[in-house]
Parts: sequence; structure tokens; C-alpha cells
Amino acid sequence: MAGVTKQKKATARPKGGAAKSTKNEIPLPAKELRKLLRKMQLLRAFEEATRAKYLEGKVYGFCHLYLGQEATAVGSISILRPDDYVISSYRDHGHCLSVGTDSGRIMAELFGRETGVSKGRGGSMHLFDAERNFLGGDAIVAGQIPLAVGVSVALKQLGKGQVILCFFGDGALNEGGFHESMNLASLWKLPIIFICENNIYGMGTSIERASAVTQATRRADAYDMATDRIDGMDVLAVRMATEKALRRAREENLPTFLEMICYRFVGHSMMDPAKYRTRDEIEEWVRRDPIEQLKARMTGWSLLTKADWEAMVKDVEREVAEAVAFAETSPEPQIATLEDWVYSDPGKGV
Amino acid sequence: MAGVTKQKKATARPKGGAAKSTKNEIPLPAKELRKLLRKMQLLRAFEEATRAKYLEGKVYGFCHLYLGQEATAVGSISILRPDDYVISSYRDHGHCLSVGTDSGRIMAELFGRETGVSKGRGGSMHLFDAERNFLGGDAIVAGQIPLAVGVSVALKQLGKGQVILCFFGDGALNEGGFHESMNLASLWKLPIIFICENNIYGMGTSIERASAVTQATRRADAYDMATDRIDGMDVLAVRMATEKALRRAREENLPTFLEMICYRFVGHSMMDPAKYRTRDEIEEWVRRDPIEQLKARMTGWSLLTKADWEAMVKDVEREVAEAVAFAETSPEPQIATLEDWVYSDPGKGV
Amino acid sequence: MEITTREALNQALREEMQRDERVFIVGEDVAEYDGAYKVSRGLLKEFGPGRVMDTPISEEVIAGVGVGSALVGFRPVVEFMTVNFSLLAMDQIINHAAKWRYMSGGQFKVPVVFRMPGGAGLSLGAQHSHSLEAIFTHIPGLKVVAPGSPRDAKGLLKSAIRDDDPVIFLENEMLYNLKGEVPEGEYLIPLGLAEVKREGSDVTLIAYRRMLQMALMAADLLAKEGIEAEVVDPRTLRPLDLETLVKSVRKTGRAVVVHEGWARCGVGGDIANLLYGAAFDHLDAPIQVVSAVEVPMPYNQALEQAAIPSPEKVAAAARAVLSMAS
Amino acid sequence: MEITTREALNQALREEMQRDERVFIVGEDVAEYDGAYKVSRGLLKEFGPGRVMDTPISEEVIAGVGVGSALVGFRPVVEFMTVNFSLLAMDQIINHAAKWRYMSGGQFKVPVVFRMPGGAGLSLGAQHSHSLEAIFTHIPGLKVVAPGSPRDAKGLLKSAIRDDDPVIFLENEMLYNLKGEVPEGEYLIPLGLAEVKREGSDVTLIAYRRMLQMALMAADLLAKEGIEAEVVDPRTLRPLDLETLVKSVRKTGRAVVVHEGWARCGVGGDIANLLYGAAFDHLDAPIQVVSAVEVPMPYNQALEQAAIPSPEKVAAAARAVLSMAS
Ligand SMILES: Cc1ncc(C[n+]2csc(CCOP(=O)(O)OP(=O)(O)O)c2C)c(N)n1
Ligand SMILES: Cc1ncc(C[n+]2csc(CCOP(=O)(O)OP(=O)(O)O)c2C)c(N)n1
Ligand SMILES: [Mg+2]
Ligand SMILES: [Mg+2]
Repeated sequence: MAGVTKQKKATARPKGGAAKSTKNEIPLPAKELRKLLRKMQLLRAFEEATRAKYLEGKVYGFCHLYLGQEATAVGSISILRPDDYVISSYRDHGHCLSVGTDSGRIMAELFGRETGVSKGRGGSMHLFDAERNFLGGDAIVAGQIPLAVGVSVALKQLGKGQVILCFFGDGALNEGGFHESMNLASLWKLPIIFICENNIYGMGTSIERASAVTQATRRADAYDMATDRIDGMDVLAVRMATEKALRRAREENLPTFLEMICYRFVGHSMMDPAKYRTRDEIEEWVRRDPIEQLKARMTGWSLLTKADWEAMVKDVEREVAEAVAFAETSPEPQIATLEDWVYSDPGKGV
Repeated sequence: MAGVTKQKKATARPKGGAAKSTKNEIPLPAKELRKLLRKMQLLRAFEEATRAKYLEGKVYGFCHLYLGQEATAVGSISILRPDDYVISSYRDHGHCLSVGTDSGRIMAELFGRETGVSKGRGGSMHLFDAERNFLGGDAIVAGQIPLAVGVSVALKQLGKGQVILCFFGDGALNEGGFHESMNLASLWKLPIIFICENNIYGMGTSIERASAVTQATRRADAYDMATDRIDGMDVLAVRMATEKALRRAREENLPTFLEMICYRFVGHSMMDPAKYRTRDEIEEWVRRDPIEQLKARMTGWSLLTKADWEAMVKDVEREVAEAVAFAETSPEPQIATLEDWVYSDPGKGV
Repeated sequence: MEITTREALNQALREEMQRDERVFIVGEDVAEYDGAYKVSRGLLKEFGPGRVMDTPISEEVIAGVGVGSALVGFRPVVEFMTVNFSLLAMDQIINHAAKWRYMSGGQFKVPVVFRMPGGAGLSLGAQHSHSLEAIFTHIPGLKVVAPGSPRDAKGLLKSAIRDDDPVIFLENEMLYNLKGEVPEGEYLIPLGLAEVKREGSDVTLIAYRRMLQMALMAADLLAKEGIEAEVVDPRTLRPLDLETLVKSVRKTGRAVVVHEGWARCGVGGDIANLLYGAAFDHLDAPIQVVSAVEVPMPYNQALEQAAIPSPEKVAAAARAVLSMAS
Repeated sequence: MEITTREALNQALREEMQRDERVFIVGEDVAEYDGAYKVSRGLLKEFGPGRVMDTPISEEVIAGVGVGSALVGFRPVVEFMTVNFSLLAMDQIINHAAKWRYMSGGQFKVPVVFRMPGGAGLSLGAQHSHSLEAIFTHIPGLKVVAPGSPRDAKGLLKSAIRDDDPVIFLENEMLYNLKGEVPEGEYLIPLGLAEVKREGSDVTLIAYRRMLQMALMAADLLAKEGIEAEVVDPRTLRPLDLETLVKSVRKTGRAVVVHEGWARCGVGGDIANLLYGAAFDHLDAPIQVVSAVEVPMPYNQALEQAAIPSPEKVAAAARAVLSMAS
């Protein structure tokens, strides 16, 4: 019948040049670079621990790892102001860690414990941290996008130059809510940055089989919105592009659409063996590992010694071990609290 | 707060050249031209009668007149094959008349009579004619678009070169369903023609206040879909553009997006005094009345005399008078039939 | 002071916008057009385009504007031009507005009001005549309000705007021109509180929104036959003030529930089932539910009238429950 | 032959696709991925990409593909990856699929099946654990099917595909691996027919989909106490075979309705209300409804279990109705 275009091998690098950071000049103070590197390593180690604990059955439900995509969350969120906002999809561990939420409280959430960021009610797909303006954790593909536009309407009104980063996948590009949101954000000139983490697949469906145009930025052209297409495996490129977009949002109240081309090193969720991707393709992307890239550059700039790195890895290992220990020793929610938090004021009645 | 761009006066002619037919050569046989003229006049006279009967209370509910937009439906539908399909919005009288449905049965529907096209169950917004492949009459803005894509999936499968014309307004451009439908039609290469009747307003909101880009065809670019931008007051231009799009659909199974720039001479519905439009603007558009334009051209080509025209007007008047008489003398549905047609097979049970 | 429901709602909006800067209105044609049903008349002029915002026809993101801005401290009043179009925003309402507080372990509140005119009676056909309260009432995390008089409309809308939870505020297109007494000055009617609208001892008629008016007319008809009907309006469907309903049913022993939506999984059966559970031993006859006939709403006026409750149908149902042996 | 529900559904799809060329499958990851829950496994290979179609993540147009192609003579089987995402397609389902026949005065039929896995139990959290049958059952024009065993799943899906009306076919993620006896060769189970799954004389347990299994386990528990529960599965929620339910309740005089969705405006209260109306004089005690607790579903496993019905809760409800004086 009609439908279905033939499955093409997903291009490892979508057509059209994606912005990269320059390799030669040192773009940031060493301290900043080390922060970026450590944070990416934290995301990596956290997810490895999550995977292990999932296989032990301590983390459960749907669980979507962020392995391979560390540069996008870390690079963009690293230059936010504390009063900016972030919202993400079900693949949210990396974003929540990036805003600075305690890794123990995130792991406890994955364990479903009372000490978890969402008190064990949310789980892997629904991390929240009100204190750090992290608004979720949305398990409806593209569901966070209209909501984020609502946040940006409020931020514009407040007039303090605050911005919201709204993360979503390439699969979300085809949802109606994405379209309505892009139009409104452009029409109303809202301080929002749409970040499409284009990892080339939505579950088992490659972007070629899902989208009539594979260059996501072309979608944004239809709303006269500023765009940028970035190598999402390059944390510095991500950061620079976000910086520009932030300026546009803060100073001109204008939205930006950022396409960050990246890759998830593992299956869609813990349940997905990811047979729809070739070994070659995976290997090609793993060679572009964002952590390895930054490490290599910092080494080249003489900002990182082998010992530095080993110390950093150790430090991260310790943090993750502590996070897991915190989760494991945390209490389960009490059954008597099942009906808490449905309403602010439940009122009388049924 | 954020929102709301300032109301700008809606541009009488949106920016960007809209295709017009050439004024000099005679593009069609005289008989065809007369058919187009008569059909447009039928739509005009039918709507004038509808308005009168609405004010008498015999037509009721929501009623959206097609006055001024005659060229778009008539021009495009005039070159369909009998096995092609058409679907429209609540502003559907003109499309249903154009597919050739008996004007008496349409008027009877507006009167809510058993002899109406939809047996009095549908009303003004829900005309249907299965025999002529007219699928409605959809009162949900953009609701007909995903459904029309479904029809085109089936038509492609049937492989007989059938096409569906899907009509909608400029307001529908901002609905999520429009976006999903455009993407799928382009991705799957479906035989569908999207016809945006851009009359520059959705109720009281001008396209400038609703859409980040006012050139509707730019929306289609985001899906790599062929487009054409047409003077919707020029029935010959409409027809030519549709013809090209039909060829693309029949021969290559490719969709087309047609933007037809037009104007409703009256309010959104019978309830709308349309205070949001200036007298100047209305007058400018009325000067481009599609019927007057075709008349003038045919006169110029010596294909229409004053007597011809007067006879045609009379003939149309007679048809509309007969339609009204048919409606007025038709029976109301019997109350006992209230529960007919909910299911093909209601089964037992509750 | 006698005013229409439309004016009552307009007053509520104006007063709350004056009182609290965080309140704003957003929806299709709510500003320059004054709203499809003119409920927001004059508010653009008074509060400006920053607080009364016309949107494109994009229900999903309109709902998102409500939810998102509520999450960061605003008190949006979203107008869906009619309840029918909320079907395009169900995901934002059910999967977002109703869930954010719970899923976050209480970190957020979502003080958004979704106003939605609805109901049948204007021959608008099947797609434009819905009464969808059963769908919203089904969802934990939402509150559902359905006023049946100008006074209740004003007092409840003000409370809904001040409420910290998402409120579905269901209006009825046929009630906008209904006039009724409204107190002078500021007043609030709390959510979750039913009211006895007419006292009686023979049978309880439970009805809300436009059906309240039908029930009151039915009570007049019944009074002529010497039957004293008590009319109780729950006013809020979630949370439901079951106590007040039960109190009346205990007194009369017989009940009719009237609503404009469909019967299957409707509010009528829901309330009836709750009453059976709470007052089984006090019921002298099975409860009657008067609701819409199970059809998509027909356009034809006579068919439409046949499809929805009327004072006569309500009175007939009351007679039926009274005719059954106790 | 013992097979899983997954295999039973897969057989139904395969058989109907072999039998009728107009049947096709469309949805997210249904083809190359074999379906998120592998229900369509192998069908792409057998029938090709023209009849098993992977779509973008676009629920509204996916539903539109179903409705539109059905209108012109096809028999699409639409898979929503889960019922939760149908909230994004409510307009196509409620305002289109359910209305086209009626609004056109019977000119069209809409033979589309919407398959939707759903339910709680896998700790998927509030957005991914819905049981939305009450919403669909509320809508005239839709049929709603909810099988609770492999045999019923196969026979009912085949009937749903051959049915000329839009059918909402509700599966349960926890049932896919459930094994059960399925007849050899072709068979159909008509829509709208309940079945007594276990005979008993003391109390009627009415349950469908996964709750059927809970009710059967509860009946085992009760049997140990000498209580003989009759378990009746409506199987189709709309139209509902009330007659068979009433017959059982007349016999036992006591009933428990079990369902996984929420209580307010839920299927449980709806069925209870219908039973009260049809068998008031035969009921010795008020009907008990066992349903989900009125909360968005929590992630934590223990909280989730506490939020949904269990055999123990069903048995306790049965004991409660039995303990009430008749
Ligand atoms: C509305 C909706 N439809 C379908 C799903 C099921 N689903 C979950 S994730 C996913 C793929 C999303 O892909 P993408 O947006 O590219 O994000 P990624 O997983 O690659 O980060 C799908 C189809 C869902 N959660 N929500
Ligand atoms: C989903 C939805 N939202 C809102 C409405 C109310 N409404 C009816 S027509 C209309 C304006 C549509 O404008 P446009 O698409 O330009 O068509 P036109 O009326 O100009 O032909 C609106 C907002 C509706 N019917 N459906
Ligand atoms: Mg992806
Ligand atoms: Mg328009």
C-alpha cells in the first residue's frame, strides 16, 4: 500500500554542515573545561550504574539511557543562569544531572524511593527539581513543548531575561504540538530555545523514515525562526551555539531552534536490543564519543594530564557509588501516602 | 504580557506574487467557460437565498456563507474526474454544489429536512454526498486534513489515479493536525492536493496575528512539498494550478499544496458582523469579484453577451427558487428515527 | 442585581484580574473579538494585550500556555472557544495539567482554569454540541465545575481562579443570556459545595448547569400535581459534595439525576451509583437518570430537542420513581 | 492449543489480513520493529510494507489514516503504541470516527479498529498507565472491546476487524504473556456478548480485561472459604450485554464490579448503575465497585500495587457485600 518509504540506512552525519567548534584556540578557562568534562563523565558513569541497577531489578519501569548524548545537555545547560528553566523528555537523567540536582536524589528516584527527587512517584521518566527550575521529565513525545512555550510566555512577562531550554528528540518533530508551539513562539517572540537532540532514531524508526525533511532546521524556517545546526558530539560547539541563542532570547525576546546531531550509544530503552542499527554505524559514532573528544582537545591544549583524568574518573566513581548507596539505603514511600499530592487542596467530597 | 502582536491591517494582497491566468488567450472552450460562470453564479445565488432563509429562521445553527470565494471551489473541482474525492470544512456549501450535488437537497439539508443530503442530521456544516465522493463538511478546524490523508493512502493503494482535494482555511494552518498530515503526505508520496483557501482571516483574527509566516506556501516548504500560490479570485488561474497538481498526483503520486488567496465578502458566520475589517478593505476585494472578473473576460473574448448573462442569471434564479421550494415542502425527519445511523450494526445490549 | 450569566462571568474575570496581576486570559478570539460568546468583552481594553491574548487556532499549545505559565506562578484562564475543541488538547489537560503535581511529588502546583462553553440546543450538530464533563470528572488531578445560574457562575469562577489546582470550568451556551440575581460586591462560592435550590420532600432532582433550569421547571410542573420536588445542584462535579446529595435523598427516598451528556459512563450513572452506595437503605425505588439519548447530536431542531432532557422528561422520570412501590 | 495473548492477537491479524485484502496495519514501529509489544511480529515480512506501515510519531494523522481509509472501503487496524497516546487523537476518534456515519445520515460506514495496549502494573508512571475505557465507552458511535484471555482476544479482534463500525480494542500490557487455550482453526466471538467465566451462586464478580484474571483468582480465594463466586466477563463494554450480567445478579443477589480504571464516571459505576436499574429488587446489598485509587499512577512498585485492584481486594469486596444483611 501507500505508506512506508523503504528503510534507508540512517546517515551517520545528516546532510548539511553542522557547526563545530574550532579546534585550535582555547575557548574557555581551564576550570570551565574541566567542569564540562567532569559533568559529562558523571552522566556517563551515572548511566552505567543505572544500567547495572536496572539489570538487578532495583531500577524498573521504562528506562532510557543518555549514553552518548552527554555533550548536548552538559554543553547547553552549563551556561544557563540559575533562574533559567529546563524541561526534557523521558530521556531526562542527563538534563537533571546537568542542572545540578544531587545524583543521589536522582538515583533514589530511579529506585522509587521517598528520598528521590520526585519522592518515588515519578521514576526515571519523570524527574523534577523545582529548586533548580527543572520542570520534568515528560513521557509524552513532544508533550513538553507546548508546556515550555507556556513557561516562556510567563518568563517574557516577568521581564527578567529568563529563558527556557526545551529538549526533545527527532521523533518529536512530527507531532502536531511541536508545530503549534513553534508557530506561537515565533509569532509572539518568546524567550525559548528549542533543542532538538537529533539522534537519528525515534525508537526503531530512523529520521529518514519519519520525516519528509531530515534536516530539522528546515522545519523552523517555516516559522521564520533563527536556527543553528550543531555537531552534538562536540560539547564546546553546543555551548557556543546555546550562548548565541541565549543572547537572542534575553536581549531580543526571540526564540531559536537548535538542531544537535548526536547518537545514543545504546538501545532506545533498556528493553530495546536496537537491531535496526548496524554495527558499523554504531562504531562510527562511538569514535566520536563526546567525552573522548573533549579529553583529546584538553590534552592537546595541555590542560589535562593522564593523572588529572584518572583522578576525575575516580572522583566521579565515588560520587556515583555514593548515589547508589544513598538510593539503596533510602526508605520506600509509605503506602499511607499514596493519595498525597493529587491536589494542592483536595477539598471535601469525592 | 508576552503574547499578542499588534493587530495590523490585513494586507489585501499578501506579499509574494500570486499566480494569475493570462488575460489574453482563451484558455478553454466556450462551453467550459460558461459552465464555470454558471456554477459560480449558482453558488452566489444559493448563498444569497441561504442568507435570506437564515434570517427567516428556516436555516439555523451555525451557517458560514461562501460569498466571494466561488472561484476556488468551482475552478478546482471543475476538472476532477468523477472518481476523485473532495472534503471541506464547515464552509462547505460551495464545495458541495461544485461536485454537482442537487441544490435542492443541499438547501433541504440547511432546512434540516429528511430529504437533505445528510437527512437533516448534518446541517450546514456537515454536507455529505457519498455518490459524488464528497466526504464532508467538517466543523473542526483542520479536522478534515488527517482524514483526507487517510483517504489518499487508500487511493494510492487502489492505484487508479484517483486524487482527493482537501479544502481548509488559513486558520487551519496553525493546527497540529495540519503539520502531521503535511509531513505524512510528503513522506509517503500521497495523491492529495491540499487547498488552503487563504481568505486572510480566521474568524476575527487576521493571518498576520495568527501565523508567524503569512505566505502559506512557506509552510509546505518544510516538508519538501510542491506548492503553488494562486489568485483565488481568478477561477481560471485556480483551474490551471489544480490541473498541474492533479497531474503530479495522478502520475507521480505526489502531493501539492495550493494557496489560494481570496476573501469572504461577508462575516465569518451569520452571527458575525465582521467589525474587524475596514470598509476599504472589503471594497477593494469586492472589486475583484470572481464572477465579475470572468464575466468581463468572457465579454472581452466575445463569448458572453448581455443577453447570455441575463438568461444565465434567470436560469440560476429558477434553480435556486426550486431548491428553496423543495426544501420548504420537504418533510421533517420523524422523531422515531432519532437513533438511526449511529451504528451500521448496533448489536444487542446497551 | 439581575444580570446575565455572561455578565456574571465577565465580572468575575474583571474582578480577579484587578485583584491579582498574575491572572491573564488566553484563547482564540478572546481579545479583539471579545470572545466568541462575548464573555471577555471589554477586558482587552481594560487590561491590554499583555493580559488578554488572542491566539492562533492551536488548542494544544493554548493549553500548554495555560499549564506552563501556571507552573511558574501565573494564574491563566484559558478559554477553549467551545468544549468540543478541548478534544484536541486532551493530552495537555490529562497527561500534563492533571499530573505535574503528583508526578513531581508535590513540587509544583498548576493553578490554571480551562473555561469551556458547551452543550446542545442551538442546532450546531454533532461536532459542536458536546457535554464532556464525564471525561474530565473521570480524571484525578482535575477539578470540574459546572455552574447553572449567574450567581453560581460568578462566585465559582472567582474561586476557580484562586484555586491552586487545574479547574475545568464548564459553561453552557444556552445559559449566557439567562438572567439571575447576583449579590452586590465581592463574593466567592467555594468549589465542592452543593446547594439545595428548591426544597421539597417527595423526590430529589439532582441537576447541574443548564439542567438545573430544566429541573426547576420540572419542579414547577410537579408542584401543580401536588408533588414537592427538592432540587439539588452539585455545582462542582469533582470533588463532589456527596454529603449534601445524600442528605436530600435520605429525606425523600427517591431521586432523579439529570444531565445533558450521554448516559454510558456519564455523570448521572456515577452520581446514582454513589447514592446507591451511600443511601441504599433509604431508597424506595431505583434512581432514574435523565440524560441525552445515545446519539451524536442531530442538526434538525426537533430531533435535537428529542435527544436532550426537557422539563417534561424530568417530570416524567420523577413520576416514574414515585410510582414505584417502596 | 495453549498460546499467549500476544500470539492470539498476532494470529487474528494474520488470518484477517489473509482473508481480506482491505485489511492493513498502521502505527508507530508496527512494521520493522514488529510493534512495541511485538503483536505484529512477522506481518511485515508476510504482507509487505504496503500493508504493514510504520508511521512517524503523529497520532492525529495516524488516526486520520484509519478513519479516512475506512471511509473509502478499507479495513485499517490502527495501533496506538499505547492507549495513553490516544489522548492526542481524541478529536479524530470522537469527532470523526464516531460521527461520520450519523452526520451523513448513514451514507458512510467507518470500519476501523483502534488497537491500544494499556493498563498499569509495569511501573511506567502516571502518563503511561492509563485505562481509558470509560472515555471511549461514553461515546455513541464507538464500540469498545476489552478481552481478558487469549481466546477472547483472538475471537474478538477478528470480529472487530470485520465489524462495519469503529471499534476501540483495548489490550493490556500485562496480558500479552498470559497463556490460555485457544481453539484450533478459525473462530469468531461476536461483539456485545458477555460470558460466564466461572459459575457460582453466592456473589457475582463482574470483570474484564486484566481484571478478569484478578476476579478469577479472587474466586479461588473465596472458594477456599466456601464462597461460590460467579465470574462474568462483559468482554465488550459498548454495546454491553446487560442481560447476561443481570441474569447472574438475579441469581446471586450480590455483585462486585472490578475494573482497572478510576472510579468517578468509570465503567464500574456505570455497570453498577445499570444493574441497580435492571435488578433493584433482586439486590440484597449495594454493589461494590473495585477500581483504581483516585490518583495518577505512581512509579514506585509498592505504591502502584496499592493503587490498583488485586485478588485480595476483590475478595474483600465480595466478603463485604456478603456480610450485609439482605
Ligand atoms: C505521544 C507519544 N507517542 C509515542 C510514544 C512512544 N515513544 C516513546 S519514545 C519514542 C521515540 C521518540 O524518539 P525521539 O523523539 O527521537 O527521542 P529519543 O528517544 O531518540 O531521545 C516513542 C515513539 C510516546 N511516549 N508518546
Ligand atoms: C479545532 C477548532 N477550533 C476552533 C474552532 C472555532 N472556529 C470555527 S471557524 C474558525 C476560524 C477558521 O478560520 P479559517 O480556517 O481561516 O477558515 P474560514 O472560516 O476563513 O473559511 C474558528 C476559530 C473550530 N471550529 N475548531
Ligand atoms: Mg531520537
Ligand atoms: Mg480564513
